[in-house]
Amino acid sequence: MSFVLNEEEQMLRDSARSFLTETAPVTAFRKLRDENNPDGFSRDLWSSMAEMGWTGILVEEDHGGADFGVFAAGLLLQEMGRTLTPSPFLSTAVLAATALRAAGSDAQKAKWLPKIVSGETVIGFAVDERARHNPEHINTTAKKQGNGLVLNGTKRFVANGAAADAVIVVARNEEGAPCLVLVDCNQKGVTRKARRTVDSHLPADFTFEDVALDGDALLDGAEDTEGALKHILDVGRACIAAESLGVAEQAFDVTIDYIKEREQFGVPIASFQGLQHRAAHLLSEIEMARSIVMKALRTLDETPSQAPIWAAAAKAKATAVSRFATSEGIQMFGGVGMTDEYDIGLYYKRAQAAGEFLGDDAWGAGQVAKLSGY
Amino acid sequence: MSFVLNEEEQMLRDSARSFLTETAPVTAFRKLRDENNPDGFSRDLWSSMAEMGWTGILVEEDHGGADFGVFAAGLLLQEMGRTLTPSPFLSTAVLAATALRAAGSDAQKAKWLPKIVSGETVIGFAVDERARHNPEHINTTAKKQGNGLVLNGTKRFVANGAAADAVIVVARNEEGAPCLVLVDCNQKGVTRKARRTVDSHLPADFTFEDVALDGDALLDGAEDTEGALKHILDVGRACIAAESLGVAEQAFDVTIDYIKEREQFGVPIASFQGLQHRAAHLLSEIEMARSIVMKALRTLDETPSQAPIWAAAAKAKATAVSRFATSEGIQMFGGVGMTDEYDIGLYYKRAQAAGEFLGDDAWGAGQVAKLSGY
Amino acid sequence: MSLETFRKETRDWLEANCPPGMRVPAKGEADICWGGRNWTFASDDQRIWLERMAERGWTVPAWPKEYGGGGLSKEEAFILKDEMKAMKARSPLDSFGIWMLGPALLKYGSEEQKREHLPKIARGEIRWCQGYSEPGAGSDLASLRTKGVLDGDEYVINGQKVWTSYADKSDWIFALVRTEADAPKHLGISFILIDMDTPGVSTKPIKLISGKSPFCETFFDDARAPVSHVVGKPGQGWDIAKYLLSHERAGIVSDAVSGGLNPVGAAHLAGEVDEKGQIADPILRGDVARLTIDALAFEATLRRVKDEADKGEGVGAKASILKYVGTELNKRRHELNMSALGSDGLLWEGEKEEDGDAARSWLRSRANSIEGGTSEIQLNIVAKRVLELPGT
Amino acid sequence: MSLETFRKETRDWLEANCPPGMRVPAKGEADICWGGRNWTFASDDQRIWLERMAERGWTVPAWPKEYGGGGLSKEEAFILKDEMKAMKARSPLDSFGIWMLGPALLKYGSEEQKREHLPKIARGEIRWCQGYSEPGAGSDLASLRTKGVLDGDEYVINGQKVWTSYADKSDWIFALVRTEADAPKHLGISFILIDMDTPGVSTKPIKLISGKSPFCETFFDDARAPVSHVVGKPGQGWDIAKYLLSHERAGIVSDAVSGGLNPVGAAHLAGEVDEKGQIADPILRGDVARLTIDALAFEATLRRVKDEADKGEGVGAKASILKYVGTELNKRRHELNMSALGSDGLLWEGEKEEDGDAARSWLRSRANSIEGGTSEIQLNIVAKRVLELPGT
Repeated sequence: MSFVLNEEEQMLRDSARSFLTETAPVTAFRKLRDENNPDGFSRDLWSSMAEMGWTGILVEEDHGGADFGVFAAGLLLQEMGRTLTPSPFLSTAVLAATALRAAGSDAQKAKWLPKIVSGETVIGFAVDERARHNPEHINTTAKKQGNGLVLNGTKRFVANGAAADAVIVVARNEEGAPCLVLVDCNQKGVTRKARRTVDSHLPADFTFEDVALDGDALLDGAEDTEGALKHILDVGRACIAAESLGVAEQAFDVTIDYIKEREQFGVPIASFQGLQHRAAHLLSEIEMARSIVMKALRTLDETPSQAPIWAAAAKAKATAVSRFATSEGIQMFGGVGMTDEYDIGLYYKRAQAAGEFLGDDAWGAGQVAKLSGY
Repeated sequence: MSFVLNEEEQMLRDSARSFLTETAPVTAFRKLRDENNPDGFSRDLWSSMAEMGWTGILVEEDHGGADFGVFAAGLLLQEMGRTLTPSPFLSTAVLAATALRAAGSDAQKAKWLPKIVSGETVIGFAVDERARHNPEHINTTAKKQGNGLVLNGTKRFVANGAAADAVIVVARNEEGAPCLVLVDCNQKGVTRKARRTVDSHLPADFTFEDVALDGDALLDGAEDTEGALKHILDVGRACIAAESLGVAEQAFDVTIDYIKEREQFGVPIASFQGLQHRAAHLLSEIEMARSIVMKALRTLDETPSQAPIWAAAAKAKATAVSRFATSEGIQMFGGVGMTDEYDIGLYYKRAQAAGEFLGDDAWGAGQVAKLSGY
Repeated sequence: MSLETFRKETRDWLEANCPPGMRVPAKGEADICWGGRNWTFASDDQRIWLERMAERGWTVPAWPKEYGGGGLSKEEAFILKDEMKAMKARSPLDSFGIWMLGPALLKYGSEEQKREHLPKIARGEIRWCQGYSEPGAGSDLASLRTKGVLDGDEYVINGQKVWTSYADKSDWIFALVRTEADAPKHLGISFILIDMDTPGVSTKPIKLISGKSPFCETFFDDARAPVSHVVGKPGQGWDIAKYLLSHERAGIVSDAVSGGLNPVGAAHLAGEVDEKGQIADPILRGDVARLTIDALAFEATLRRVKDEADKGEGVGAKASILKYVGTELNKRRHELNMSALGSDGLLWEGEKEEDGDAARSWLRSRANSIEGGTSEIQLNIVAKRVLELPGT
Repeated sequence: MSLETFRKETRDWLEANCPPGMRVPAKGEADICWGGRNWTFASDDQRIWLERMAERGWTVPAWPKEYGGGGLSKEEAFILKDEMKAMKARSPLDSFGIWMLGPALLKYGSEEQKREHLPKIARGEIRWCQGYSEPGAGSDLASLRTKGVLDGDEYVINGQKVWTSYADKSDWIFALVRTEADAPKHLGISFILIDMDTPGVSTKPIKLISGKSPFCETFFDDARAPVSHVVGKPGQGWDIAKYLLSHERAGIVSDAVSGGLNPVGAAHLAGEVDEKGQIADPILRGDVARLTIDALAFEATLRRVKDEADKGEGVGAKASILKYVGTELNKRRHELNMSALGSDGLLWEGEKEEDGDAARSWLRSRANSIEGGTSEIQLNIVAKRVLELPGT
């Protein structure tokens, strides 16, 4: 396992960085926010991502994807974290694509994966039913009815839910075992309520009331659906951790630039040892987060059986560090850091929201203890 | 409830401070340690404490005590923390005296309290049977046998156990309810093993094997023995917290003195803002610990029914702050702080040992959550 | 009159005069009475309560009677507060005039200034805001650049202030203005009272990360103020400002520990408790327990400092410890609120008015350790003034 | 020879030559072979293992063959390490000569010095200690006062060193000596090799808070060393010292994460786990989980820095981040060990030899963030050299 980027990965990272800073900088995000964009992201940008092949980054070549791996997906999200770029990349190109790949039948893959690759569809991934992440708390049911299924339950804060064409729902079958069901959002019995969040994203709450589905709505291609679900969530965790890392990195960079410029008492505030030590400590923490996020991403690609503890630990560390970096950022900016005019507050908000997604640092710590057997 | 010392309390504190710094400074403690004193404290000092009335500080006047209250006992322990003075004060004059007062019959009080006041006896208080404090884990039994009792079980790290003439043992009766039994250490079936600890104290492990006791060994004067036990432990916690506070205060004072003197790169190291902010933060923490320890002590005197949460919180805070203050102390002293020659390491060791006694910060936090109902 | 008699009479009067609508806790900003020329009372009860209390001088009970105060002794004022608390009576009037300008005028103002301004503050007729901070000044308050040039018996003022809370709703501003360009940094500053209606004074709200805010930018463009509006002597502004800041600090600390959501409540709101009512996530529960311990220690410290002050020990630089600890604690509380609320806490807007309140309060709390002297400044003060550590 | 062949041959050789007693983990200090004039082997196996490895130059596999090394390439040395690890073979020889002096001589030493000293280090014949710190110098290493005055072709050395680990067991010392009294602080220092048997050199152990320690004070009282024993040029000592310190830092970091007790093991030892094997105190369990996360992140970081170094990216000032994080982490680990052990952890002496080990290791860990450059110094380095923050 290598902790350095190979040439292909470097090219991908560099091109993503220049694309995003040009096409989707923080000003673009502000514009979406201020115009109350009903999707919460730019459809044009999503098309561009498809053109560049990002949407297929986790899709096999057979279905038109680049099959570049989880590490590469993480690299893209890290850059999106830096520019605060909202898009359905994580929900559709990472979670839904991984779900189809891990648990879809050949027919389901053939039907859906090309649509993900082409960027023509947005698919949400609906797991949580409570306020805090807990994949064991699933009360939504998908029970057999004739040749089909009937779906009942509620899901909360489904990422990109406002714009989704379909959602993959984690439910329990008649035996109480977890299963994955792909549901069209226009299906009868599906209601959704968009939720504008603090980071100006637009997830949605979903209610499924006696939603009658064809048999092929059930993703039944995995030998072990429960294992597949865990893998999907771990991929999601490592990838959102990569986004959090990007948030932390950029927040740190702008903060350091600011304290070098900003003068108080006649000198740059960066010359005060109190701030210097905090900045150095913060950099150390970011370096730690960077390593463990890389480790989790690589492990998912190379030895996925060992990934659970790394994914949980990376998620916890990236959550804590991105919150810490952005919080220190506001403090070091001082009063102007509190104004909407400066970007640091936007990073703070995104750090919080990304942190709660698929389990925050407290959740991750509990998981690490459990997986370590203590 | 007053957070300032009244005149009597001030006099007590001042006289204790001058007595201890003259009679029992850290050099005296070093001497006891280096000569491997078999008691772990000075018998002469213990007599002096009796002469000054300290031994009777929690004993009613009827039995020759001063009945000055828990707050006053805490003041004395705070000063002993400052000078690292080992003595049976906490085990005998606080825990045993409180146990007799709260749970002893009139006859038992009349028999034992004057002996405590006179300083002629050392009594240990034996609760824990496991490595970490947990007063609910009591497997020692005291069962009726004829007119007497038979005691079986083990107790660990009983403070002043090496020198104790007797111990008050927390046991369970035949109904499984907690009870308190006063056992002479020379009784048949009692074996003890002295344990020299990192802070050069001498607790002991006790084994009780079919120890046959008279009926009057059972402290049966309380209506609610379980409630009495909780109260005794809370008094102990608040008092050891006061000692931890004294440890923190003195460690802080010597550290501040040192960094003002010590020069590096041509200036006193106290002039570096990195250390200044840490010192100021540390002082803030000590101030918080001071307030909550005072609050816990006063509450035990004035409204004991409200004391449990304050005792647990004060214990947790004082534990954490004394460890933090002494740890920062070593770091600020640098290399010499690691040598036995300097006192700061002794404070660090005592902070650890006092911290574990009757529940450390993790235990206290759990207790606070429980008592707060969440 | 004995204190006991005073307590009894006070209680009777409050019982008889406090309208029922003023005996329930304020629900939001709108329920707080700030007064001022353009004040619109939220209810008749609010108006009546202010009038009755102001008539007795009990909006500012400890101020001298001749300036519109109640003339009460410290003990009596405490009893009044106590009795109001006991019957859950709301404060009849809150204002920067009461908290900040009043104490400064009482200490530094001329007799004319006291007679002119204090009664109007006491009756809620004039609403004041403060003009200290400037863009780029931050913690280095003495570096301010708003300039007042003497022209006859008037200062002609030019410059810009930021963080002037409620400037858009205020009638007058007390501002720090550099009136002696050549004097050393701390010495050339004057404390000037300026009518916001003065030509050349304008104001604009600042949008914060938590959304709309009471904070404004205030601009002075050849605005004129007579020399008689200087409090104290010209050049004494810095001392007065420092005096006021200690009052502001106390205010921020009391905000920091005042009610509002706590993580246990948040966990209940979000349904994140188990059947025993324990916070479901054991790690989060531990974090909350450690917060509780620190909150209890802080609460005890506030009481202790008060007791020490009553005994005559000056609070002095200890106020910096309170400010530092209280605001950092409040930030931690809000962070744990957000963790306990999980995705519920992320809501920004919704159909209910209170939707997004938790997030806004959380974001607002970030300012606690910046406003009124940053945490770094407080630590500097503690290091220098309490611990007497040497400068570099 | 291909790397695969090398691996195969190495494995075969190790299998054939590593004595059974050297294939079990070292239990304590006594099992580590330090070598030196007065070394007493703990066992025949220890002696045989050293002899066999030294013969191939594999005590210092990457050093050139002419100086007693193995002449292996970086890849080959890595394979050797890997294969030794796979069969749990102990290191045949540990010493400051290998870790510190060797690299410095290879970079700065004269050909004569290399030929004289390196083979003896490689064979474990001469044990070295370092003489850097002085009483009162601390982090300000360049302020040292041990003085060398030229007398003919010898320096006459006077002064005192502290923290000279194992000086009482060492044969030679490499010391920093101020040889040019008038030069600027950093420029007048020379790096001198001194035989401990030289008249005027004496040493005395330091007692630490953790008890007996390998650290000593070392005194120079008119001790003489020939000019030819200066490494590099006179006055170049500071550069050499900095070069060495980065090697020392790496050593401390690897200590910090190397085995030893962890809090989970401690909880099991103390019986503080529940029937499911979970740490019984839920709050402590949370603290341990957060430590585990940070330890995993640190472990990943060590791997990453290694990979980056292999790719040619200099480690540079990042070594300071590793030193800082690793040592602070190790202190935290030991603190949590003590919490998990409860009263068991407090034991200082008992009938068993290992009684008190946990407490001693815990106390010893406090030095991690002081030795080899304090945490504060590391943070300064990161601030200045990585972040390029301006000086005051």
